Amino acid sequence: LGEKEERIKLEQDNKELAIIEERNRIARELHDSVSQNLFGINLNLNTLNYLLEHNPEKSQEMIKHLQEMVQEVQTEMRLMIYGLKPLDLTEREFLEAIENLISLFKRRYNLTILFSVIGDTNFINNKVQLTLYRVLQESLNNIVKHAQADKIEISLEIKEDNIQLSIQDNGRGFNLQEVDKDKSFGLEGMKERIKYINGSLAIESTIGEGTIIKAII
Amino acid sequence: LGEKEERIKLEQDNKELAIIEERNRIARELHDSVSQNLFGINLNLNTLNYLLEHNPEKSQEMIKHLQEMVQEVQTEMRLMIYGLKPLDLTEREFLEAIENLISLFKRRYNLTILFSVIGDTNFINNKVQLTLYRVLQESLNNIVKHAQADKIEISLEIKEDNIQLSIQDNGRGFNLQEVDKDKSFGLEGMKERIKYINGSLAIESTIGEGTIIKAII
Amino acid sequence: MIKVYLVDDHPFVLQGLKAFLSTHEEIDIVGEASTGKDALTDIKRKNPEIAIVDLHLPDMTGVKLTQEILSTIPCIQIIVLSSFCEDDEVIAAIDAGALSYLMKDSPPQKLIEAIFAAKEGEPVLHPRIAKKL
Ligand SMILES: Nc1ncnc2c1ncn2[C@@H]1O[C@H](COP(=O)(O)OP(=O)(O)OP(=O)(O)O)[C@@H](O)[C@H]1O
Ligand SMILES: Nc1ncnc2c1ncn2[C@@H]1O[C@H](COP(=O)(O)OP(=O)(O)OP(=O)(O)O)[C@@H](O)[C@H]1O
Ligand SMILES: [K+]
Ligand SMILES: [Mg+2]
Ligand SMILES: [Mg+2]
Ligand SMILES: [Mg+2]
Repeated sequence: LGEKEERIKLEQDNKELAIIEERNRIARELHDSVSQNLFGINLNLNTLNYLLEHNPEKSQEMIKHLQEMVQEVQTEMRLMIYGLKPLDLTEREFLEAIENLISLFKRRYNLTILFSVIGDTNFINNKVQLTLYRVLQESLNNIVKHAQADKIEISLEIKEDNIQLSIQDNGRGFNLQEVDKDKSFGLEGMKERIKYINGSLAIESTIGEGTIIKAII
Repeated sequence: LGEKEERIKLEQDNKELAIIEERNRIARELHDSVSQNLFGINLNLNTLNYLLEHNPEKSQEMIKHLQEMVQEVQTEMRLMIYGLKPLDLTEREFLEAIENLISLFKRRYNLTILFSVIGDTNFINNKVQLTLYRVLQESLNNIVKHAQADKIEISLEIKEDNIQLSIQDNGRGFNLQEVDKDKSFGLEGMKERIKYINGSLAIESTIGEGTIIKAII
Repeated sequence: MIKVYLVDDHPFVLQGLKAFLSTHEEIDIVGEASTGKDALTDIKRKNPEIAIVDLHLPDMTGVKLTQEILSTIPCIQIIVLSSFCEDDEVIAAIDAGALSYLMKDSPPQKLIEAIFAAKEGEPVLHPRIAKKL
C-alpha cells in the first residue's frame, strides 16, 4: 500500500473505533435505564393480572403506579434522544431538559436537590448547552454511584463574560489522586468536553465532607 | 499549524462526524420504534383505568394486550442493543434474532413473509452474522418504506464455499440508476458492510414486479 | 414456602420483583437490599434459601456479592440477573458459585421456574452461557 492509502485505511479504522465506542456507551445507557424500567413494568403487569382476580381494590393503585413508570421511561427516552441528537433548544426547553433530569434523580433516589438559575439562559449556545447537560448528568450519576450523599446543590449562573455550573454534594468525598484513569471515564470525559469548548473544570473534594464540580465556560 | 497537526485535527473532525451520524441514526431508531410504542402503552393504561370501572370484563384482555406491547418494546430494545453491541451468538440465538426481526415486521406491518434456512448456521462467524442481520434489517425497512409489497420471501443458504442471503419482495420496484447516493445511505451502507467482509451484493429490481437483494459472502 | 431474598439497585426492578414474586403462594420474600453492603449485613438475619442477585450494583459487582454471600451462607442458591448478556461477568458469577442466570428481558414466569428449579438444586442458564461453561 502507498502512504496515502495507508493513511486512508488508518482514518477509516479510527472512525470505526470511534463508532464502536460510542455504540458501547449508548448500549450501556439503554441497558442501565430503559431496559430495567421495562422489566419492572413487565413484572407489574403480571402482578396486575393477579390482582384483578384476587385483590381488585388494589388494581387501581397498581395501574396508577404503572402509568408513572411508563411516564418515567418516556422521560428517559426523551432525554436520551435529546442527548443523542441535540437540537438547538430554546431557553425554556433547555431549562426543561435540565429540570427533567433533576426531577428524575430526585424521584428515583430520594434525594434533596436544590437548583438555582441566575441570569438569562437565552445566551447559551447549543454546543455549550449540551456540554452543561452532560456535565450535570455525569455528576449526578457519580453522586448516586459513589457519594452516599443525601443533599445536592446545583447552580447555574450566566454572567456577562462566562457561564458557571456547579454541582455540590454532601457525600463522602474522594481523593482525586487515587482515581484510576484507565477505568474511570466519567470525569475525564467531562474534562475533554469542556476543554473542547474552551472552558475549564474544577473538582474539589474533601473526604467526609463532599464534592464540588464546577464548570466555567 | 504543521502538516502533522493538521492531519490530526482532520482525523479528529472525521471521527466526530462519524459519531454524530451514528448518533442521529440511533436517535431516529429509538424515536421511531421504542418511543412510539411507549406512547401506545401509556394510552392503553389510561383506557385500562376506564375499563376497570365501566367494563371490567374487558380488563383482562387489555392487560394481555399491554403485556404483548411491553414484550414488543423489550424485543425491540434487545435487537437495538444487540445491533449496537453485537455478541458472538450461538446458532440458536442468531436464528432467534433473525426470526424476532421477521416477526416484528410481520406483526407490525401485516406482511406475509416466508423464511427458509438451508444448511448449518453454526458455520457463520460473528462479523458475518452481524452483516447479514443488518442487510436483512435495512432490506425490510426499505420494503416497508418504499415497496408497497405484501409478500416477502427470505432465504438463507449456507453452502460449502459461501453463504447467501436473499430478500425478495413483490412490490413496485425501482430504477437503481435513479437512486440519489447523496441522500440514500441504506443501500450504500449495505454494500460497504458486505465489501468489508469480502462479499458481494446484487440488487435486481423490475418496475411493477419487485426487488431482490442478494448478499453472497 | 420457599424463602427468597432480593438484591437489585433499580427501584422499579426491586419493587416489581417483590410484587410479582409475592403473588405466588409458595414464595415468601424474606428481605431485600439495593446495595451489596446492605445485602451482606441483612441476609444472614433473614436466612433465605434462594437469593436473586443483580449483576450490577453501585458498590460491588454481582460476582463479588455472590462470593461474599456464599462464604457466610454456603447452602444458599443464587440466581444472577442481568439486563443484557455480559458473558464474562456471567461466567465469573457461575465460577463464584451462582447456580442460575436469567436475563431481565425474559418473561417473568421464567423467574418462577428458575426459583422452583433452584429449590431442587437445578440450574437454569442461558444457552450461550451453558455452551461456554
Ligand atoms: N461525587 C462523588 N463522590 C464520591 N466519589 C466520587 C464522586 N465522583 C467521582 N467519585 C470518585 O471518582 C472516581 C472516578 O469517577 P468517574 O466518573 O471518572 O468514573 P466512574 O464513575 O467510576 O466510572 P464511569 O466511567 O462509569 O463514569 C469514582 O470511581 C469515584 O471513586
Ligand atoms: N424494496 C424496495 N422497493 C422499492 N424501492 C426501493 C426498495 N429498496 C430501495 N428502494 C429505493 O431505493 C432508494 C434508496 O434506498 P436506500 O435504502 O439507499 O435509501 P432510503 O431508504 O431512501 O433512505 P435511508 O438512508 O434511510 O435508508 C429508496 O429511496 C427507494 O426509492
Ligand atoms: K407469597
Ligand atoms: Mg462516573
Ligand atoms: Mg433505506
Ligand atoms: Mg443494577
